[in-house]
This record gives sequence, structure tokens and C-alpha cells, in this order.
Amino acid sequence: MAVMTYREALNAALREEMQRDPEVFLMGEEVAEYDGAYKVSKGLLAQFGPRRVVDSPISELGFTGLCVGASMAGLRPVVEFMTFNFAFLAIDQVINSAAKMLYMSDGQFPMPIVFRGPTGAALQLSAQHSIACETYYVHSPGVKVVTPATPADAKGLLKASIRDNDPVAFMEGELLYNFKGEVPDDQDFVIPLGVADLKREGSDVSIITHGKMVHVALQAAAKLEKVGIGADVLDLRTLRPLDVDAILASVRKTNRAVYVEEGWSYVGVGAQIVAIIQEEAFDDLDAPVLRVAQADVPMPYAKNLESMAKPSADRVVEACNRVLYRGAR
Amino acid sequence: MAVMTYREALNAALREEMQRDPEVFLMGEEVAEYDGAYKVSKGLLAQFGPRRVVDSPISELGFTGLCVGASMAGLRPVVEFMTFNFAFLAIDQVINSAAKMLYMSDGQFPMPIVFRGPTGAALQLSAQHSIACETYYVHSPGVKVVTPATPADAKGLLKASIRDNDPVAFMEGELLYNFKGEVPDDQDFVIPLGVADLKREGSDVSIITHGKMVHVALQAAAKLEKVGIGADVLDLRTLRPLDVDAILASVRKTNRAVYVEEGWSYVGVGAQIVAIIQEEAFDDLDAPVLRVAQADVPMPYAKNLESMAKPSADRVVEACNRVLYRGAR
Amino acid sequence: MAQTKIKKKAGGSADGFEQYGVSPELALDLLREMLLYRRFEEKAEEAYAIGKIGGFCHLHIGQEGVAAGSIKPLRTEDYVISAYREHTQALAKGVRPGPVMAELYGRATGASGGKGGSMHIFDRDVRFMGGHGIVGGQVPLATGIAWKIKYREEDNVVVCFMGDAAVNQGGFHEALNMAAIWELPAIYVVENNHYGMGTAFRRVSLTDMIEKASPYGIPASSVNGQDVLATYAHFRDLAEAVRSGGGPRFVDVETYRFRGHSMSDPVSGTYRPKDEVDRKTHEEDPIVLLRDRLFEAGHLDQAGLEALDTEARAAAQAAADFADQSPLPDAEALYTNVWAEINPHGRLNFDGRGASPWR
Amino acid sequence: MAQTKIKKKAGGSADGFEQYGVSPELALDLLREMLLYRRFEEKAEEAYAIGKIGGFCHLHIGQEGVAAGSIKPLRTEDYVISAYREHTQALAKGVRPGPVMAELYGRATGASGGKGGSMHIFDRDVRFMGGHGIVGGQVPLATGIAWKIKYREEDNVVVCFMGDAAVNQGGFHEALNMAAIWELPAIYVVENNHYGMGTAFRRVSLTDMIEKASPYGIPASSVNGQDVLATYAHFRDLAEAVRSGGGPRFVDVETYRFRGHSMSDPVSGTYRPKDEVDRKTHEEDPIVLLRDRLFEAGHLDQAGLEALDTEARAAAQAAADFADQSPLPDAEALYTNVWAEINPHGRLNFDGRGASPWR
Ligand SMILES: Cc1ncc(C[n+]2csc(CCOP(=O)(O)OP(=O)(O)O)c2C)c(N)n1
Ligand SMILES: Cc1ncc(C[n+]2csc(CCOP(=O)(O)OP(=O)(O)O)c2C)c(N)n1
Ligand SMILES: [Mg+2]
Ligand SMILES: [Mg+2]
Repeated sequence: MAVMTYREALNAALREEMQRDPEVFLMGEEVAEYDGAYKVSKGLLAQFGPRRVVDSPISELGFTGLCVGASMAGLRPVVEFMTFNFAFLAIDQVINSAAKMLYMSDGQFPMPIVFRGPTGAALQLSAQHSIACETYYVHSPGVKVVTPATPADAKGLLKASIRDNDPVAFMEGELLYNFKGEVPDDQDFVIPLGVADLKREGSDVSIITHGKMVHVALQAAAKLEKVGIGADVLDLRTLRPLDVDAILASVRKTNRAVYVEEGWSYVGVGAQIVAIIQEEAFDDLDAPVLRVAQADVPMPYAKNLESMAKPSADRVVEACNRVLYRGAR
Repeated sequence: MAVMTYREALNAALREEMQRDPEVFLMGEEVAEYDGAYKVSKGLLAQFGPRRVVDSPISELGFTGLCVGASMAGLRPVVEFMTFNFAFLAIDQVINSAAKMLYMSDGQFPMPIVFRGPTGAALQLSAQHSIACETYYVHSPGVKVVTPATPADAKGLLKASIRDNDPVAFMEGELLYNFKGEVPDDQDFVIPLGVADLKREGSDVSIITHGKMVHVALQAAAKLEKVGIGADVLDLRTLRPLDVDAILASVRKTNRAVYVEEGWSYVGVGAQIVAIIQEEAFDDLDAPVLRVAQADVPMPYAKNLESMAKPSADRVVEACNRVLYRGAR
Repeated sequence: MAQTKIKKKAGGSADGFEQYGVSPELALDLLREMLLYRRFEEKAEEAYAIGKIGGFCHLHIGQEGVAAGSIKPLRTEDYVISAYREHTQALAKGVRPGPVMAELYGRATGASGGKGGSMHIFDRDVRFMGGHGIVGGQVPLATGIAWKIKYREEDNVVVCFMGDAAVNQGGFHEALNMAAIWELPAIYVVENNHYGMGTAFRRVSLTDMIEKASPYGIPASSVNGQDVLATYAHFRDLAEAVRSGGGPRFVDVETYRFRGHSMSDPVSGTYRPKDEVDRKTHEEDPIVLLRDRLFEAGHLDQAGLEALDTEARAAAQAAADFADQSPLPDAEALYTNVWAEINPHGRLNFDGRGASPWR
Repeated sequence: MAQTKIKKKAGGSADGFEQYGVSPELALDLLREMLLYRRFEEKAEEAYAIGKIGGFCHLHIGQEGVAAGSIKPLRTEDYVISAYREHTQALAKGVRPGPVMAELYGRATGASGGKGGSMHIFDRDVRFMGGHGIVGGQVPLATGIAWKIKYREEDNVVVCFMGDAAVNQGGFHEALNMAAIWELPAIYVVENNHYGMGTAFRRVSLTDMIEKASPYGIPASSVNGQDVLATYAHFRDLAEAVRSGGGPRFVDVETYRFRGHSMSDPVSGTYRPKDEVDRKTHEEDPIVLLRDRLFEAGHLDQAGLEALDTEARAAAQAAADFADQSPLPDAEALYTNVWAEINPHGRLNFDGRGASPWR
């Protein structure tokens, strides 16, 4: 075990997988000579050279399509989006090409490719740089979606994603890059896709979430504990495949659930989790499942407005109180 | 009242609104000299000339952005996407520009613009031409989403969308264009956004849906009636604004609901409707809300596979039986 | 930075073989090929008319010279990728007529198992990389295939076909720039039939096609695609140059579509006058042009031609029969090949058909 | 089709005013303007360092000649649109320094009410159209503004600024082609500071900037943006040509960024050596170059310069004070201007904060 940042964990995963498999290469804006806009690829150019660590022009649609074509031809590309906000320009090649190639060719072209970069908000980056993009990728079959919250998960899941033979949208967080934690050194430390992680245990309410919001959920759980409420904090870790059993197990235990997501709730991931819970654990629910999400507005710049717009631990606590019928309805 | 096709109704709406307001213009591929790939704009070039009915190059991102800029500067563009499947190339200008301009400028730039075209599948157009795109637009604040199912709704809602001062994604259906129905002739026949329509009334179960699936839901309701089950068929008509009251009223009456959508159910519109119902009518539900949707696969070409992939009236009937606890669980 | 432009069009001259270093035997093969493409597409047309083929169907009739002339000089290891008007390109690359027709019919024996259809023909074995339906979408993909060739230090090339309308897509611009700066072994071919559906190229561009690669510093050339010998010679030389590390090329191949855009589009209409279509069809048929050359040079006579044509018709008919006799895909096929890897944990499919206790 | 290319760079010569038809008074105004931009950005730099400005902040220091030279020849009715490095362009177009600084501070009095921030400054009254954060995103928008001008038969123009890296975006290509075929009154300006973040332009293009408009048939020219007089004269003429129906223009304005890409990026680093930055900063400062000209020609002396500079510093300080003293946006502002039209029926907001009985 070593203590490292989320950024270092991603870097280690890339380094190890590139050492392990010569077909893996990294392409994106500023990933090489600049060591990455957020330094996730630090040192990789020096170690692997410009053939495998490639600075692209600012051509999201083009370099994404290029990597999809390279995957089709047998390589294992890792595409870095400086943020997923910019990937709206490239999403056609993800949804119409990468996600469908195997099916349209009836199995002739497996598409091992990872699209990675930060999703959601950082600090005061305003409307065009703060979108949580999960919904846009998870809706389509043919794309797996991974959202690690901790350094260990970042490393284990990125390694699994690179080894996976399907397209994976791997969604990180700018505000997570400096987050520190213990990470196994084992070169073969891989976290299988589709396994949720109970980040904290409690018996009164299930707080279910993914990505950056895991930390908000943990803060909320700590606050709840002070008033004698025990909360499960279930980190889904991957949104497709989805660990439905873990969700149901927690809800069957607590009979109450709150979903916390960073982005907009309307047709968001949380809505789908709610739909699954009410369908598959209908008789176990003592209260509706509530969702805590971003204010339903584009992300404002002003510091005070931005912090109001984001989901907060207090809002999560409030939602938990509601589903526990504590305090005014 | 006149009987006309859905296509003719859209054409009439465009014609009337272009007559009414000189700032309205139509741009898209083949809309002018070719009279529209699906002939929705038939005769408009002849009547309004090339300044207001404009054939664009195949440059989805470019002409969408152009129209967004024209809207910003005060015009009222109607953008035709030959299908929304091709709009993945343009979605950045919808989500990052059109939907955010008013907010980022704190009210300086209202964005009256309609993005219209068919969504979902037609017949054997395969994976890249059959995506139901609602989720990709409805998730973001700043975009209204309209999905008419009948000629009258097509006309009344397109007129309302063109007169609306916000961006509207107006989603039609290739398979609806030839659908005939009665349409009021009144030049000011406008259907306000945000009003659902109870297309059929029944007291046992609520079938809630939008767009093309309204007709599948009506077939299902007819089948159910034969076995003595009365179904509400609630056509949401607009997905944002959403007529939540109509949804809750129907569910409070029947205590049972099924959502029918054309596209993929994972993080689909249906999930959101389920979340709203279970949150706001929890105690009224006698069974979970079920969803009937496309098979969770890219749309296959083969006739038999395609018809299996699509939602069918039989599947809707089956789901209704489940929520009514009729037949095996 | 300066760039080569072979402004002078290759080909079009009356004489023939030596000029292009094409042997009479090879010329006869090219004729045989083009006849097959023509008869194949006519069969497809027939089958569509009686409802055996569904969806969109874009015929290549009139453009056979482009497919034969540009693909026949390639090796099996070379890659070809195209848009949705790709039936004959698939045949040229070596996909068997049976599986191509069966794909149009949506049968289990189709090149893509019946799941792709007319617009999505794939054959990994002969490196035919599809069949893509988003205009311009294949251009970045081709660039990635070229990237793989260079990455693995192979000496193959990729030929990427697109229509004239595709050059107005942003992805074209982004992809060509990357191919140029990284010197990738790609040949970008515009099948310039002068119309994108109903839109004449001159209505959507102020400049000639050959200008379209100039900002990237990619050498551009133009050739008459109705002259299959000129086209063959041109691509033979281009493939050689690219194979030996010369970097990407851009080619404007002048051709003409003898049919409507798709089966639902009239052959001539508001956007192109009947007399234009008739003139082109009568004066610039690539098959007729080569036939006449072979006749003149005495390498072929009417009997020989009829023999070749009978052969082509038979092959097209055999393909149709194969498709006809092939089964529809099994119901299970609906759910196969959505994922290459079904992870042992978690749920991947969410249509709830069967999955939940509630279905 | 051929196209004009004014390959020869305008400007750069030592002498000055007559050559460009710029009066000494005007030259002094341009100096006054550039000093304001410089002092304004230095203030922003200071404020960022002490946390009064958050998020990304991209300074224009070193590029003031482009803003003054290209925007000052315009009329108020003309439109300007830009990317995220737009503070000084906003000032040049007539947005008051106070509201610009207040926007950087995220205050209610900001040009965008504090909701847009450094990258999204808008001012409808002076037709400053933002402030856009997606590289290249403003180029199609500008084309649409030009469309509106032509649609309404106005005689205005739109000037669209972009960085050198933006020309590799597909939207640039699509937009310029449409501006060309429809002869729209747009001037596309590349502020060519030779780097996109850490990527030198020569690493992502084989050709010179001036080639980038060639496939569209748009006349292209190049000017030295550090020479504000040359730039002014060049844009005065361009605006006239475009205003009178000459169609779009493409301009490569050569300049240099004296600071890092954004506040988090070092001034010099792996991607550009310190000596390059130093040389540019000392030899090609647009303010120093104009100052020296005015000195030489005797239109300005040290005292006069100091007076102008004091004025500029005072204006920048006043802007900072205004921002400092301005309130944060009210909490209600979170939900205002999401929608221009709140429909009487149905629900538009779905964050459930307060909406449902359950919140
Ligand atoms: C992105 C996108 N936009 C629009 C379409 C609809 N469409 C299909 S083919 C076509 C015309 C293409 O013309 P061209 O590139 O010249 O090829 P050709 O059909 O002439 O072979 C159009 C507009 C599409 N498939 N994809
Ligand atoms: C589509 C998109 N991709 C990437 C980014 C991140 N980014 C912001 S500025 C920038 C560099 C742009 O350089 P250039 O166009 O030369 O403008 P300059 O910063 O030099 O003024 C990049 C890559 C972005 N904002 N948008
Ligand atoms: Mg064409
Ligand atoms: Mg730059």
C-alpha cells in the first residue's frame, strides 16, 4: 500500500498498462509535452515517447474518431478529453461509431477504447466547463461508464477499463485529482467493472451515489451519525455495468434511499436508480427514493451562486431526514 | 377542421408562422430546392424564396451554430435536422451555446430557435439512423422538448414552439409523417407547451407516453379493453415543460402506471417519469411503475430483429397485466 | 507551405493500355469486375422493388470505374473504408457477392449477419471496414486505421471513400490535418458525382474539389473515374507513393451517379435535368468506354463481351439466390455482439425484458 | 477557384502615420486605449493572485495591439464576438471597465451579472456578443450574426476573434464555407500568438495560417498585430470592403502572448523557452512600439506618456474598486434567466428543491 493522489493513481494505471501492453497508447490535447492539462500523464512522454503519448490538435471530433478507427484496426487507444464538456463535439464518434461498430458488424470489430477526462464542475469554471456528462454516455448500449471516487478506485478501475474490450467512458473529476488515499502497489491490482463499494455502513438509510459525490455523501453520513442515524454510503463506481444487487441489498436493509448526483437530476442517472429500486424492491420501500442534484440551471460563475447550485452535504442530510420522516414534510 | 397528414400539418405550421413573422426562417439540408428530404417544407421555397428557406451544406455543427448565432442576433430560426441522429455532430451548439446563452449573459440574449426533425426509428434504417434522441436534449436546462404524436398536435405545438422565446427541440417521426388526422384551420390554433393530452380514458391503469409511442399505447389500450381493462393513455406531448399534474391525476385515479418510450430505457425519459410518480404519488401506487422501451441494443437492420427490438402493443399489454397483478409474476 | 497539385487531369484520352501500363488481360479483368458491379446493383434494384430489401439502398451504378480503378490496385492487407454507397467497393475489395446481397436482404448469412444492412457492410477478413452512415464519419476512422498501420510499422495503406458533400463536414478537415502532420498512409478519395442528394456541389462550395486539401499540405490530384484505366494507373502510383512513406494523398475522382440518391429518389428531378442525366449515362458509362477501347484495340469482340456479361449476370443471380435461400437471423441475434466482453459482475442490459421479477 | 492572398505583410515599418492614414491624435487615442487594456489586465492579475477572481482567467497582455487595431475602426452597430481571452476586446468595443472587472469578480454589477465570469462577458448594448469557452464555438455563431446582418439588409459587419488553435476545429471549416457561399459580412480574425496552450502552431499544422481559408475562396491577409497602426489601417480597409458587400475576409494577425495561457500556466516553460518570451516581450511590445513612434515623431514626450499612463492606472483601479464595492448576486439570481419564457403550464425546473411535497 502506498499513499498517493487520485492524479498519481491514474498516472500509475496508465504507466503500468502501457508497460504491459504495447498496443495501448494515449492521445489528447496537451497530454505529451505539457504532461497533461491536469498533469495526469506526467512523465509518460519521457518514458514511452511520442508514438505512444500523442499531443493532438484541438480537434475533438477528429482525434476521437481517429482513436475509434485505431481501435477498430486492433490498437487499444486511451483518449483524454481535457474535460468531457468538450466531448460534445466528439460524441457522434462515441455513440454512432464506437458504441455500434461491434453490433453493426455482428462481432467482427471489438472496440477496446477508453475515453477519459474530468466530468462535472470544478471551481467557478462557469456554464460551459461544469457539466456532469454521465447521462449523455450511459444512455447508449455499447458504452460502459466508470466513475471512480478515490485513488484506489481510480487506479483499479482505469486498469480494468483499459483491459476491457468494449468502449469505456471513464469519468474523473478535477476536484478529485489532488485527493489522497491508499493504493495497492500490485501491478495486477484491478477492480472489476460492475462491483459497487459500500464506502460506509449504516442501517437506517441508503445514500447511493457515484463519482465526486461520494465524498459529499460521506460528509452527510458523518453529520447524520452525530444525530444517531446510520447511513449506508454505496458508491456505484461503475454506472454500466451496474451493481443492481448491491443497490437492492442496501435498500432491503434500510428501506429508505437517497441518490446523490453531481449533475442535473432531470433524466439523470439517479432517476434510473430510482426506477430500478421501485421496480425491484417496491415492497421494501418505506418512503419514496429522493434525489439530491445540481440546481436545474446552467452552472453560474459567481462563487456564492455556484456553491448554491452544487449538491451539498446539508441537502443530503435534509433528504435523508425526509425519507426517515424526521422533521416537517 | 380539415383532415391532413402530420407532414402537411407541420408544413402548414411553418407556412403560417413564416407569414406571420418575417424574422422566422428555415435552414437545413435539402429543405429548399428538394422540398425537404421528407417533404415537410414542400412549397416553402416557392412561397418565401431562398432568403428564408435555405439549403445548407452537410455541416450540422456549422449550420446549427449559424442559426444559434442568428437567434442571438434577433432572428427566429427553424433548423431542420434530416434526422436527430445526425445532430450528434451539432449537439455542442445546442447544449453549450443555445441552452446557456441567456443564463451566461444574465438575460441579455433570449434564444428563440427551433431544432426540428425526426427522432427514433423508421423501417430498417439500422443502428446509425434509428436513435430516439430525447434523453440527449431533455437532460439540460435551457432547452424545451416537444414530441407531437398527431397532426393536430404537430401543428399546434410547432406554432407554439416557433413563437416561444427559448430553444426548442421539436422531435417528429418519419413514421408519423403520413399519419392522417383532423386539424383546426384557425391561423391562431396554438397548443401551449406543458399541457399533456389524455388521448384515451380508462380507470384501471395509466399508460403514459410521448411521440410515436402514443399510437402503440392506444393499440394496447384497445386490446386491454377487449379483456375488460380500462386504460388512460396520457400523451405528455411536451417533455419540458412537463405536465406533472396530469401525470399525477391519472396515477391517483388508477394507482397503476406503465411508461412507454421508443428509445432505450436506461436513463431514459421513462425513468424520470417513474421517479416523479414514486416521489409525488408514493402512497397512491399499488404496484411499481413499469417501463416498455426498445431492446437495450443498437437498432438492428434485419426486419425480424428490428420488430423484436421495438416496443410493441403486446409488451405494453403485458406490462399493464403485471401492474394489475394479472397473470404470472 | 507549398503543395503539389497535379492539376492536369490524368486519363480521358482515346487510346489505352500501354499509356497506363495496363495489360489487355488486366483491362479485361476490370471490365469483368465492372460488369459484375453493374449486374449486382441491378439485382439489388430489382429486389428492392419487390420488397426483399428494406431501409435505404444507395446504388453505385455509373460509378463502377471508381471502385474497380481505385481498389483493384490494392493488396488484400490494405484497408478500404467507405460511406453508405459501398456495395460495389465491398465486392472490389473481395467480399463475396452472396454475403453482400444477403446483407441487403437482412439475412443471417450477410456480411454483417443481417444486422448492418445496405449501409453497414463489413468484412474483417478482406479488411473492408464498412459501410458508415454518418456523412463524413468514416474519414476520422480511416485516419485511425492509417494511424494503426504506421504504429505497427506495416507497409499497408488505407483508402477512404467519401462523397463530394462529405468535404463540408468538420470531421473531414480535422482528420486530414492530423493525417498530414503525422504523415499517415491514407488515401482520401472523393467520389465526386457532383451532387449530395439534391444539392449540386457548386451550390455548397466556391472552389473546386481539388482545393479542399490545400490547408493541410496534402498533395491533391484529380482523375476521371469514368476512365477505369486512368483511374487504375493513378491509384497504382498513389498507393506505391503512400506505401513507401510518402504521407497522405487527396484525390478528386470525377464520376456521375446514374440513379437517384437512394431508391426513393427519382433518377432525374428538380436538382438535375433529365438531359444532363441522359448525356452522362450515354456518353460517360465507364463500362461502355472500356468496352469500346477493348473492341477498338481488338482485345474483345461482341461474343466475348456477351460471355463476360452472362458470367456477371449469373454471379448476380447466384448472389440473389443465396440471399433468398438464407435464413433470417435467429431471435437470439438481437442480443449478441452488443458487448465484446460481458463483465462477470453487474448488469449491462436494462430493457428489463426478463431481467426483473416484474417482467 | 482562385483567391486573393495578400502574402506581403502590412506594417512593421519604422515611420508611421501618413503611411497608414492615421492621424497623430488617433495614434494617441490608440496608445491611451492600449495602456488601459494593459493596466486593466495587470489589475486582474493582481486580483486573481489574492483570490478576488476565481476560475480560469486568460490575460491579453502583449496582444493589445490586436484589440485596439481591429476593433477601433468599427462602428458601435458592428458586432464583435470572441473566445475566452476577451477582456480587452470587450473594453475596445465599449464595455465599461467597471462591469468587465465586476464580471471577473463575479459580482451582480458585472457585464453578465456575475453569472458568466471571465470567459463569458456579454454586452448587448455595444454589441459585444461574448465571451465563449468552447474553442472554435464562436465561429459558427459569428457566421449567424453575419447572416442576420445580411437578412435584415444592414450595412454592419461582425468581427470574430479566435486563437490559432481554433482553426483546427471542424466548426471553423464549416462556418467559413457557409460565410463564403452566402457572401456574409464577417471578418474572421486569428489572433495568432503561435501557441494553443502548450502546443506550438507548427506542431499542429504543416501550412501557414494564411492558407487556412483557401478552400473556401475567402480572401486572406496577414498583418503584424504588434504594429497597431498597421493593424488599424488594415481593419479600416477590410471593414469598408466587407461593409460594402465584399463578402467575408480571413485575417492572420501575428501577435504574442506575454503571459501564461491562463493564471495557472507559467509564462515560459517546456513549450516556449524563456529567451523567446523575453525577446518578444522586449522587442515586440505593441505599446512600446507605438510609444517610440510617437516620441520619434515628436507627438509625445515622457511627461505626456506618464500622464496617459496615470490615467490608465486610475481607470483600472476605479474598475477594481467598483468591482470590490459591488455586491455578490442575490440568491434569487441562481434561478433567473434560465428561461426567457416561463410557460404558464407544466414544470420547467426539476431539481425538486421546494417543488415536491417531499422537499
Ligand atoms: C451527418 C449526416 N447528415 C446528413 C445525412 C443524410 N444524407 C445521407 S447521404 C447524403 C448526401 C451525401 O452526398 P455525397 O457525400 O455527395 O455522397 P453521394 O450520396 O453522392 O455518394 C445526406 C445528406 C447523413 N447520413 N449524415
Ligand atoms: C473544444 C475545446 N477544447 C479544448 C479546450 C481547452 N482549451 C482552452 S483554451 C485552449 C487553447 C486555445 O489556443 P488558441 O486557440 O491558440 O487561443 P489562445 O489561448 O492562444 O488565445 C484549449 C485547448 C476548450 N476550451 N474547448
Ligand atoms: Mg455526391
Ligand atoms: Mg494561440
